[in-house]
Amino acid sequence: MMEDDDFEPEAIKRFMYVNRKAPYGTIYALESLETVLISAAFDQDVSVVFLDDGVFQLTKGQDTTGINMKNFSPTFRALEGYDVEKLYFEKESLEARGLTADDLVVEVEILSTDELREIMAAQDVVISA
Amino acid sequence: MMEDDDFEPEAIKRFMYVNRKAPYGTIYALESLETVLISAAFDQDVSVVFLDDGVFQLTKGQDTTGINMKNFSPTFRALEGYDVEKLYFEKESLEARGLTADDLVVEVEILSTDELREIMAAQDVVISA
Amino acid sequence: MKFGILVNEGPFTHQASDSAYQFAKAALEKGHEIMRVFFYHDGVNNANKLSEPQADDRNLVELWGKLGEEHGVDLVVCVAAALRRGIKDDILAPGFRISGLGQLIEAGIVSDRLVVFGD
Amino acid sequence: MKFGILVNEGPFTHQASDSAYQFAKAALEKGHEIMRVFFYHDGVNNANKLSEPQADDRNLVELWGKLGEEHGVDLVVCVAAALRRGIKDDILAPGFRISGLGQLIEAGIVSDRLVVFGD
Amino acid sequence: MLHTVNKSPLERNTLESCMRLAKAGSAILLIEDGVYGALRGTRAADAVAARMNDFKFYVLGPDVAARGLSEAPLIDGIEVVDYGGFVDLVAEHEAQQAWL
Amino acid sequence: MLHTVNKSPLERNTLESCMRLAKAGSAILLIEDGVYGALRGTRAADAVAARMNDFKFYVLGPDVAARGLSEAPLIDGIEVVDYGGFVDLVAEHEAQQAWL
Repeated sequence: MMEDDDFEPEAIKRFMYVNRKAPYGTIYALESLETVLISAAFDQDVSVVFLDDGVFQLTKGQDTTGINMKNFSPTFRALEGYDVEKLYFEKESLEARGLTADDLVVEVEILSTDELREIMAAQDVVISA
Repeated sequence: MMEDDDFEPEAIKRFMYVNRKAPYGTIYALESLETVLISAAFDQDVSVVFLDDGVFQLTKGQDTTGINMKNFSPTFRALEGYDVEKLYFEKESLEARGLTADDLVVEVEILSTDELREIMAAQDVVISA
Repeated sequence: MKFGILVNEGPFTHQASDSAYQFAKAALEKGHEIMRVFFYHDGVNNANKLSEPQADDRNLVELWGKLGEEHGVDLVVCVAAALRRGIKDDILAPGFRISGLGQLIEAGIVSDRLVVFGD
Repeated sequence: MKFGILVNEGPFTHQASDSAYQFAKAALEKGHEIMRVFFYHDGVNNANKLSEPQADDRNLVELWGKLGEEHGVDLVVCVAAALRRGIKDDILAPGFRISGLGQLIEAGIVSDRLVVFGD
Repeated sequence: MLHTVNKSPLERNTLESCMRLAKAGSAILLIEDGVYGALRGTRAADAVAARMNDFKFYVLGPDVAARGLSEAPLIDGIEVVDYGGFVDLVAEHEAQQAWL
Repeated sequence: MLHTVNKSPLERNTLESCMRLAKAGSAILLIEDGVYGALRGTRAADAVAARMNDFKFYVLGPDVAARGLSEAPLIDGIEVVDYGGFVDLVAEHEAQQAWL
């Protein structure tokens, strides 16, 4: 996958994946997660942010049998095994949606808008969908 | 186009096309207009509604050369020739966007939310995009 | 009752095609008739026979095609929208046909209800 | 400077592909390098060679292909997203190649800036 | 008229516009990402709760379940239907308007 | 950071979220349907005008012209750029974040 002559494995960059969209209504949540899984193989500094309706991606108890789509929420639990450990949620987004940490399938870091703002500003590559 | 056995040409229905989306950012405005043009051939009772960001579809002075897309706003002026004469704008949507009738490429009927609500409720077929 | 259905989005990216399919299936189970499903805008992508979802995912192109064949549902892809997006006879899935926008208007006239699914 | 570009939407339906193309053209005119354009989500539809817009409309599939050939821009279509949506070698336009998501990550690593266009 | 809304009211103005322009007595069915509008306790809930006397609200159960909200509290008076119920609603009303 | 916003603030929460999470001193470039956020006199204008000291706002001229807004009054202090200016902005900032 790394045929480019200019590729320098020692240059570690901060990659941030930003999720602002709800699951199932559109495919962005699922395909963005596929990117995160692949990125784990590249030894970069990866973080994944959930804000706005993106926080709905990790709600517990998703049952998609009635809509005949694949439930991909369990995959978030597998991220740790890929060494993707930095999952950030914006507190304000959760609160606006009546959600708390207890409603989510994995333990995540819940940050204030101020804290998240600093982290987002320090990224080298921001991939949103 | 009317091969269906059940087709009864005498049954005139009220068709309403609802435009809530801005032009160029997405194709819905253009392709919806194509539907309106075709519908004119079917001798139904056709009206076209513009509300929310849909009111931006008819702004004067659109110049798309810089984005290399087709400027379709002149086509709205041709609608009258197709006997599509009922173009309704919601006053509240225009005002929220700082627009007045003078900013639009054709003369349209500007209705209050209350007036538009009554017209919308009386439709047989509502096509939105 | 006789339904017509309009699908404005392609498979996968938006749920519109899924919702329309589930609606159509439920309507047929209740004994209603689906006289036509018209695919417009990106909806024309529902007719791309090359679509190959992962094994554990639903295949909307096939599902629509089967529904059409088993229940005599007329699956019409808009020719103008399809040309733009490169959906042509070469890759048209079984059960679909390509025709003009007049088929949508006709569905609105002939059916008791036209139900719209989009983004 | 070396740019990578990510295009998340297909041609026509959203302006994303147009904006990305205009950006790429302007960047090349200013002497920058576009090392890769990666097409993800519905962006894979930009590589459908059957696309046939009206005569007075822009043909984004051709425009991208030419840009790739004239300026050595690597046009990569995501294989997973493409399979789902039925974009395969049979209908792949000249100038594009199909490959994995790793090519997007690599573009992020190797380029000085990754610029994202979507809906 | 049966109005269907498929967008989250926390992201877009779709439900707001629907409630502004729907005639009192109309039915509003929340589907796809629109089901978030049925949740109690969100920033959008008050606007829906305030119109419970004007409209009959429905929400599509399979979309609620998919999003992990089967046990989440819904706004009082919103009725859950399945796809068959969706079909019935279309049949019972003279037309459908999709707010996209 | 260069933030790009391509959605109308009259339809979605995208620009609002961008302004909530962008760090003071960031640049915000309005493109595609995002250019409506640069208009004076809309219901969304005050929220943008209130942040002129925190951010440097730009708007993409070709998108403004396409939408018939070349002569419409823009919020004071917003700078119009072309695609070449867009490229310069990307080059001048360490990264781009697209708010979609």
